[in-house]
Order: sequence, then C-alpha cells, then structure tokens
Amino acid sequence: MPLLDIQNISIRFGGLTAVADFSLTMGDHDIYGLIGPNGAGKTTVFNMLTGVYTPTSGTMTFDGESIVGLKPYNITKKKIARTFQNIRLMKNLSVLDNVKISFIYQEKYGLTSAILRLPSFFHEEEDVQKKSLELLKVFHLDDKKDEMAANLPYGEQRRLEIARALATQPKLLLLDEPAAGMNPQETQELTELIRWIRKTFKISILLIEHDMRLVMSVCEKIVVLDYGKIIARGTPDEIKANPKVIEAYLGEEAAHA
Amino acid sequence: MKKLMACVLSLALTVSFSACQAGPSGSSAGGDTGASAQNSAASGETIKIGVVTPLTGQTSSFGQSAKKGLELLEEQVNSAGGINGQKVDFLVQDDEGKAATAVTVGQKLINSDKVVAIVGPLTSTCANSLAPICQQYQVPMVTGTGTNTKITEAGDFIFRTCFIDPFQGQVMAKFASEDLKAKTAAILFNNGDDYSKGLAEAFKSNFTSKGGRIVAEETYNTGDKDFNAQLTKIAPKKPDVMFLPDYYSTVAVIAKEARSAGVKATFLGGDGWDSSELFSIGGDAVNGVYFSNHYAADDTAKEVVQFIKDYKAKYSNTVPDAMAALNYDAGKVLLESIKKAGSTDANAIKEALKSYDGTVVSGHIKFNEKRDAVKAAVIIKTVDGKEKFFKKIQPDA
Amino acid sequence: MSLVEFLQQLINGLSLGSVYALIALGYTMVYGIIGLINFAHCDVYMVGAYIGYFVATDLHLPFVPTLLVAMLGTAIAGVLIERIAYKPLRRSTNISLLITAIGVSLLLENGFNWLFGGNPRTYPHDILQQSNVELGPVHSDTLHLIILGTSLLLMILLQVVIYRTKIGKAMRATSTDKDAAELMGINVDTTISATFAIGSALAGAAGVLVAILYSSIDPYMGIQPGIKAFTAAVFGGIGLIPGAFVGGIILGVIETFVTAWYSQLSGAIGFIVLIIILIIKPSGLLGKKVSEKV
Amino acid sequence: MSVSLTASLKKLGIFLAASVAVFVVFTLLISTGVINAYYKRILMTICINIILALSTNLIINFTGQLTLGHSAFMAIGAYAAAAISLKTGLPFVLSLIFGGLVAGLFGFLIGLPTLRLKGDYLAITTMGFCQIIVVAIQNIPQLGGAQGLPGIPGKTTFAWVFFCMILTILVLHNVVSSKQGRAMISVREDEIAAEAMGVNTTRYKVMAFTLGAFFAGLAGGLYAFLMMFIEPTTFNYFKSIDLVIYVVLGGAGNFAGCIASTSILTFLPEALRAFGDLRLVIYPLLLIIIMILRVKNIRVMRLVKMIGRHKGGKEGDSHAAA
Repeated sequence: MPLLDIQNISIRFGGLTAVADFSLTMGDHDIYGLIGPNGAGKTTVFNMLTGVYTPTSGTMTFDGESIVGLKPYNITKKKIARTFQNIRLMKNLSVLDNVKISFIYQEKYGLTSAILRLPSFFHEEEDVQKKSLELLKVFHLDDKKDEMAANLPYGEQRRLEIARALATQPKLLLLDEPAAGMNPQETQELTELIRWIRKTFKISILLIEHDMRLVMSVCEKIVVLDYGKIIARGTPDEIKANPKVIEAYLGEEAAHA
Repeated sequence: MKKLMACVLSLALTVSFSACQAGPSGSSAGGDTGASAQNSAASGETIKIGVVTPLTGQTSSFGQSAKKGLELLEEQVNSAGGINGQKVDFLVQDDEGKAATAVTVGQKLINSDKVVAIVGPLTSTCANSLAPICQQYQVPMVTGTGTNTKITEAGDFIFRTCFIDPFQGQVMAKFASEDLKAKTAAILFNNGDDYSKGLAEAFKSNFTSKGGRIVAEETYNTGDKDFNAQLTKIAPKKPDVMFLPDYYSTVAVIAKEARSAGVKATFLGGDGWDSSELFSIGGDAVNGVYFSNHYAADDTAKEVVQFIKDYKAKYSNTVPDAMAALNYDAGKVLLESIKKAGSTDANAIKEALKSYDGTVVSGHIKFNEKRDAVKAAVIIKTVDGKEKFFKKIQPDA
Repeated sequence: MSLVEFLQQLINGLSLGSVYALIALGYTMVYGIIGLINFAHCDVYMVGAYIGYFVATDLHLPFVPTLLVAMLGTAIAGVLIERIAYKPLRRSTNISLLITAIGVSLLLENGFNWLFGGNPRTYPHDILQQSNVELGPVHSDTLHLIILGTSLLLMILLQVVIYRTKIGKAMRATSTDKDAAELMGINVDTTISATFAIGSALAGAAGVLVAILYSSIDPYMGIQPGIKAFTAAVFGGIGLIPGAFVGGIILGVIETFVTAWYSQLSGAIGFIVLIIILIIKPSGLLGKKVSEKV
Repeated sequence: MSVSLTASLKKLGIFLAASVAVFVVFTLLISTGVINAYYKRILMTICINIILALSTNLIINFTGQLTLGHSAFMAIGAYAAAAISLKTGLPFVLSLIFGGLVAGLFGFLIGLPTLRLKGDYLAITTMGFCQIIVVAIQNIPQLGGAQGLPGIPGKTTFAWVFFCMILTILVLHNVVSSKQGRAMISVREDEIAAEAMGVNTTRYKVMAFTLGAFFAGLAGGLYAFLMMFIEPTTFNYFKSIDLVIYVVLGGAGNFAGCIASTSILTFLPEALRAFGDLRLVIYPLLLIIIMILRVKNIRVMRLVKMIGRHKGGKEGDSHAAA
C-alpha cells in the first residue's frame, strides 16, 4: 500500500482551473520533486494536500485513509507536515517556542491540569522541552533557542521552519521552495540536510523547488506541472531529457545544467 | 517567576501611589463649588453639603441646571447669614450620569469631604446606586429629581422631594380619561430609559383601569431621532391621545414627525417636556400639548415668582427649568431641616426631614411614611409657543 | 400591514437608510484607503453640525454657503486630526490606531461639551425650507429626498474620484501598499490627507443636513448615528463606497420594518441583522472573500 | 522557562507570600483609616477592573482577537449572580461562581460562530453582541429592565476582590504558560502556520473566549455585590472600550503592564477630579499623547534591538559556518 495516493485531484477558483487531474503516488522513504514554472499550481497542490483548500474533485488517501475535506490541523495529525514558500514562523516567539507549537497536538493534558498544575502537566512539559531541545540541537539552533525567530538570519529561519515541521512527527514532509533565497553554499548544506532528514527520521519528502541542481541531486522522481497539468514525470535523467519539459520550463536552464 | 513578582510589585506600587494621593486631593475637593462661599464672611465652620449631579456626559444639560439652582440657593442662604450661624458650602461632584461614578463621588463626599448630607443624585439610576451607600454611612440623602419608586426603599436616610414615576403616569391617565374624555391612547416611550419606561407603565395601567384602551404601545432607544416606523404604525389606529414620556429634545422631534406622519392625537407628556427650547425645536407640533409638571412658571405663588426673579437676575435672564427648580427645592428642604434640627447630626437631620412641612417653589411638601414627597402636580397646556398653567391635581390621600 | 402602510414604511426605511448611508460613506472611504476604523468620524460629523450652527445663526448665511463652510471646516479638522494624532502611529498596529481614534472621539465630545455646554441647541432649521411631498397615499418630505439624493450623488462622485482621477489612483495605490506607492513617487502623506479631507467634508455635510432634519444638536449627537453608520458600512462590505450606500439603505429598511413589527427590538436590531449577515457572509454584502495567500 | 515541579512550587509560594503581604499592608492601612472608605472603594474597583482587564488581555493580547464587547460578559455575570442570589438565596461565593459559569457559557456559545470572523469584523460583531445583551436585559422585567436591579446585598469585601484578583492572575498565568497558552499565542502570531502545525485554532480561540468570559462574569458578580444596584447601560460597549484601552496600554501579552495600566487608568479620573469638567478633556488628551509616545518608544527599542541583532547575527553566522 502506498503512503500517499493522489488520484485525479482538480481545483477550480471561480472559472479558473488551477490544478487539473493531478495524480501522484508516493511510498515510504521516497523523495519526490514537484517542479514547474511560476504559477503552474505547485503550491496549490500543497495547499490541497494540507487541507488549506479542498479539491473540487479527485481522491487523496494517506496511510490508507482519505484526507479529502479534513482541516489542516487534522491532516497534520495524520502525519503530513509542511513548510511555507514565504517563511511563516511565529516571528515574535523564541526559537524554542516555535518548535514547541508543533507539540501542542501531541500533548494530552487538559486545561484543568494546566490550571491546577497536576503532575501530568509537568511530565509532558518536561518531555516537550527535552524533545524540542534535541531537535534544535540536530539543526544547530540550540544555542539560539531563546532568540526571537524574527532575528534569525534567513538561512536559519528556513532551517527552523523545517525543524518545526519535523516536530509534528510527520511521515511525509512537504517542503515549499526551501532553497529560495539561499546562496550556493547554503543550498549545498540544505541538500545534505534533506538527505540526512530522510535517513534519520525515516520519512518521505515531497519538494517544490526552483533550484534544479538541488532537485536533480536529491529527488528520486520528479513531477513537472505546467498550467495546472502534469506534463511529465520520471527520474531526474528522464526529466532532463524530456523535450516537453525543456520546452515548457527547463529550456535554457537545462542547457546550463 | 519574574513576571509574577512584577505583577505583585506593580500592583503594590500603583495602589500605594493612589493611596498617597489621598491627602492632597481629599482636601482640595471644594474646587468645584461656587465662589460665593469664599467671598462671604469667613466664619469658622461651614456646613458641607454634597451635591451629586451629572456635569458631563449625555445628561449633563440637566446637571448643569441643577448646579445653577443650588448655587443660587447657596448664595441666598449665605447672604442671609447661613444656617444656625454657619455658612453653607455645596460641594458639587460630577457623576457623569453613571451609576458607578455616582457611588465613587458619593463616597468621596461622605468619606473624604465629610459632608453632613447629600443633595441628589439627579438621575434615578445614580440615585438608586448611591442610596444604599448613604444609608450604610447614615448620611441623609435628598434627591430632587430621582423619580424611580425604589430609591427611597434603600432606607430611612433617603428622601425625595419630587413625585414618583407612577404618580405622574397616574395623573396624566386620570387627566386623559376624565378631562379630555379620551377613550383610546397610544404610548411611545424610550425602552432604555428608566424614567420614560416608568411613566409609560404607570400611564398604561391607570388608563386601562379607567376604562380606556391602549391601541398602540411602541418603544425606541436612547439616541434615536427617527420615529417614523413607530409613528406610521400608530397613525392608522387613530388614538385620541398619545403619551410621550421623555425629555423635551426627544419629544419635540417625535411630535414633529408624528404630525407629518398623520397622527392627529392630542399629545400628553411628563415633566421632561418642560423647557423653553421645546418650542424652538418642535415648532407648531408642540402646541396644544398637556403635560404634568411640578410647578407652572406663570404661577402667581410668591415662591415661584421670587425664584424665577432671582434666577433670572443671577443667570443673565435665563428662565429656570424644572431641573433647576427641583434641585433648588431639594436643597432648600434639606437646609431648612438642618436649621430646624439645630445641628448637623445625621439623625437629627433625618428626624427634621421626616417632619418637614413647608412650601417651596414646586409646591407644598410633606413626606409620607416612604419618605417620598406628597405634593400636587400641575397640568400645563402649551399655547402659541408658551407654557400655560391649566390645572392643579392634588394627590390622592 | 396594509399595502399603503407597507409602502409608507418602505419610504421611512429608505429615508432612515439614506441618513445612515450619508454618514457611512465617509467612514468607509477612510477605512478603504488606510484601513482605520475612524471612531472620531461621527464626532467630526458633530463638529460639522456645530460649525453650521454658528455660521447660520451668527453670520446669518443661507443654506448652501453654510453647508460649504461646514464642509471646509470639517475637512481642515479631519486633516489636522490625521496629522497630529494618527500620522505618528501610521506604522503601528491597528489596535493602537483604534485606541487613538477613540481618544480623539472622546476629546471632541468632551471638548465641545466643555466649550459649548451639554444643552441641546435648536438648529436653525429654517435655512432650508421643508415641505411635505405627497406621493399618492404615501408621503415624504423634501429634506429626506435631498438627503437621499445627496448620498446617491456623493456615492457616484466618490466612485468617480477614486477610479477616474489622479488623486484617486494615488489613494488606491496607497491603500494597496504604502511603501510601494511611496517608491512609485506618490506622496503618501498628501494622499492620506486628501482622503481625510474628503471623508471629513462628507461628515460635515451629513452633520448639517441631519441636524436640520432632527432640529437640534448636542456634543454627543454623533455617537448613535456613528455606530449605526459604521454598522451599515460593515454590513455592505467595509471599504467599498457602493457598499456603504447599499448597506445604509438596506439597514435602514430592515430596521424600519422590524421596528414596525416589534419595536422592543429597535435598539438591537441593526446588530442582530449585522451578525447574521456576517456569519453567513463574513466580508459583508458586497465584500469579496479575501483569502490570505498561503 | 522552567517547568519543573519544585521550581514551580517555589514560585507559587513566593507569589502567594507576596500577595498576602500586600493584602496585610492594605488591610492595615484600611483599618487604621489611612485609606478611607472612598479610597478603599477605588482600590476595590481597581481589583475588579484588573480581573476584567486580564481576562480581556487573554483574548486580545494573547489570542490576538479584537473584542469590543467584553463588558457583555461582565453584565451577564453580574445579573446572573445577583438574580440567583436574590431569587434563591444562594450563598455569595456560589452566586459568584454561578455568574462566572453563565458568562462562560455565553462566551462559548457566542465564540463558536463569531470567532471565524477576523479583525474589524470581529470587533464590530462583539460590539453588537454587547449592545444586544444590554437591550435584552432592558427588556427582561424580572431583572429590573431599564430601571435596574436594586437590593443586592453588599457582600463584596476588599478581601474578596483582592483574592479573586490573585486567583485570576494565578489561573490565567498558568493557562498562558501551558500548551493551551502557547496554542493561543500561535493563533495570534499566524493562524495558518498554527493550523499547519496541528493546532486546532478554533478550539483555542473559543477556549480563550470562554475563559475570558468566565472571569469577566466573576468580576461582574463582584461588581454587583459591591454596588448593590446594577443597571444595564453600565455594561455598554463604552465599558468594553475602556477594557481595550487598559490592555493595549499595558503592552502585548504582559500581565504586569496590564495590571499597572489598569490601576493607573482607573485611578486617573479620580486624580483629575480636581480639574472639574476639564478632566474629561484631559483624559483623552493624555490617552492620545501616551499612544504617540508609546510608538516613539517602541521605535527606539526596535532600533536598539536591531543594533543588538546585527551583532548577534554576526556571531550566529560564524557559528553556523563552524
């Protein structure tokens, strides 16, 4: 049984069909890439997958259960996590608190325990504190745990966003242009990081990215979207050789690659 | 940890800051009062009387009149040598027309300024809220305009020199059915105002018990200026009379709109109608109206004539309105009782008030066992832009 | 309810609604451009009525000059308020601006109460001759028709200003993105001042017209119509000029009919309707759903 | 932030000891007459306003939902507590709790549909709700209608308001420093991101609203038994606006600031009373000036922070490279 099975999802906004008949199947520990020119509908696919939009038609099953029509927070509970194209950290909160947000749904104690400070409160809070710090350590952010997220440099904000997404304990991680705005060295580090995340956390990753070097080097399979439709899918080498892709999107960049 | 400590600290600091203010602002409280107290002879002791009335906010116009009435009284009494050889000092405080503020300033007067008695509060709401406090501290309180029945129920230190809401409603209902021979009536009142609602309820029950029929009962809310929806509904029911228990600035607008909506009924009202501005706002629509009042400005009784003369002299020819007269009366009843008691002891004043029997601007006043004034009402008819005395109605024994 | 009564109530509703619409236009315009609930708008309306009062009683000017002087006066007042109180806070949170606007509102109300006393003043309503207009079995009067006409005219005029003129283009640009507008060479300060000037002039005109209609003024006269007009603006979709007009008219009509049916509700009905509408359509009647870009 | 049991207990102990100390000092000052009944009443009003402000603070500053109708819950609490005490003779403390619970229930019922509205739309809706409650009470003769409800026993004492305030501080402090509080803050910061991290934002918005309503109801009950007479217009949206002013001046999500600003702003009108009618002109003038200065001050702070960040950023970069 595949981890993620998307069959023919479409979405229309008014008269405009933003994404049509999108299908994708992912297994455990896959890293797939989703590429395409600006406005092709890549982020819209993410938004449907995470419940921000509900597809007009089509089915999406994750881990054997349908996730169509679920609220975003319920999809997170089903173990799909995401980052955002335009970083959406809690800017006025500390780095540590940003990660702790992701544990809220996993903590079981109720309002009464919180108000009366029952033992369960202390146990779970301690646990969350520990887990959050561990995660930050992995991402080399532990020495900045008390800094305000807004004050982090750009590359670290991206890293923190990934750490925060991982804290929700996903089986599938959706990364929306994680390399945007990074310099080549940072992108290189990111490439390593993505591979390392898959290995360490044993999860699948779906990646939207414009940086072809990154996509080609980490993704096992690539899906190409243009005007809301899939125009090609295959391994990086197949995609590189696909004339349709080159025509629609890669064109000159492929020449450079 | 730090946060919680900061909470405690900031609380302690701000509160002690407020406590430190106690001294100076407590002693400078007389700032509001008229200059008359100072320029009269400096005899040692003064009798401090608190006045609680709205000087700001949406009822401030009534409070300003009340203040003028009482300042006139203060001047008159002090130039005549004061009470029991002591000067009188009215300490006027603004209650903003709000219940909570009335209590706060009331306590300031009672606890910080140590007044011997309080005149006011002006509105029923404020009087209702301050009454239990005055009772608690055993400070006599005389309201000249708080017409809500429940005010004096707070205890035996609470007095009222005006009539209560039900009385005016009853007077007008009786007048409508007996004098005007009205069979049907419409009522349009302010649902959010205690005074308006109180009068309307009393009118309704009395009018129906006299065999009349209420054909329409409509309401509006404070601040409304457009009554066409209600009036359009009332007009086809052709009531003989329409009872409008509210203040002049509102009823004048209602009267105008009612006439253009085709309401032909005779308008009836309460003491809130009494104002010289009534005609300038309402124009022709407010002629031929009957309303109950405490006194008539064209009354020839010597108290009325004298009061109007003095008031005009002091305030550049302004004609006093009911608020000025009623609060003047409340102050006067209180001062005469203090004089009679011969001391400023609260219990002595209370007893003197209980047995008060005298004539003031708004007529003869005696308190009943509920400490409400028993006095006659007058019916005023408006003719050609003027208020004319029409009839006096004695209270039922 | 007979047909005649129904028609008369409809006319009553339209009349009341046109008053709301007239005040709501200025509210919504300021909101549309700078996103501020200008709580002081209804007090600028009061200031306009007072200016009109003094001009008409002390200078004995006729109606049109009175109206123009009041509009000029409130335009200046509006610009001053913006420059002194709002401008320093332009880049801070909405809620800080809201508090400041409330401060300005209280300042104007209490300031006028302190300066001119709380007594209602009779408005010189004879500067505009009013007469009843019979339309078959139903009736209205000239003043209501003038107010309805004025608000309709002003709505169209505002649309023209905002969509057909240079300053309108600057306003729209400022409303979309202040910084970008600045970079494109638009003088944001001037544009916002112009917005306040126009919005406040509208309030001034409304103040004079409504004061003539209801014959008296006092320092707190703006509170209730202000709330109603604001409700109307939100009802129609705040920030949209036609929304203010449509919202005002519909609110007036609904209020009138509900009041005629059960007047006990009159104080709350506007809000009840508003809440129902917003729950069904969270951005108001004419408002478009704006979904945040994710 | 420490989450251990012992540290937490120690903290609680110190806070309670400090509170009791403050209480003892004030009780002494009151009993010796240094604080007379007038100042005592202002003190009690301050405590009640602090409860109201902190509950508003939870909704506005922590959860980021602008409400202009919080006084409606105060009204509901006041009337519920007073009415049940008058009708059934329920003991004072139970009446207070009853008032809070009824208000909380209303908070829940109102919050559920309205909290999906945002910003100004939520503001006007809550304001409308407040007006509806006031008009509703005016139309219920059993509650005294527009004429008000007199004859409420004066059972609220300084000890009651003080310890109810301490209780409110403790409970709300515990809430905001728990996962529930973090969830509320995440709603304020970025609703979409919060949902993506598994936070059921509606649930926490309604929770904040309900809790806030409960404490406002509690404050309402205390107010009713202090005033002995209540009437509906006391609780109109002007009161709600006062509360918003308290919490905005208190600073974002800040307990101490909120308490300080509430105390000062409650006392300010009394201090200004010597100015007569002019005080109502001075008050808004001060408000505007404070708002402007506050922004200026924040800008200065931001500049300082920016310089600090510049330094910190450099260190961070070098570390990341290492």
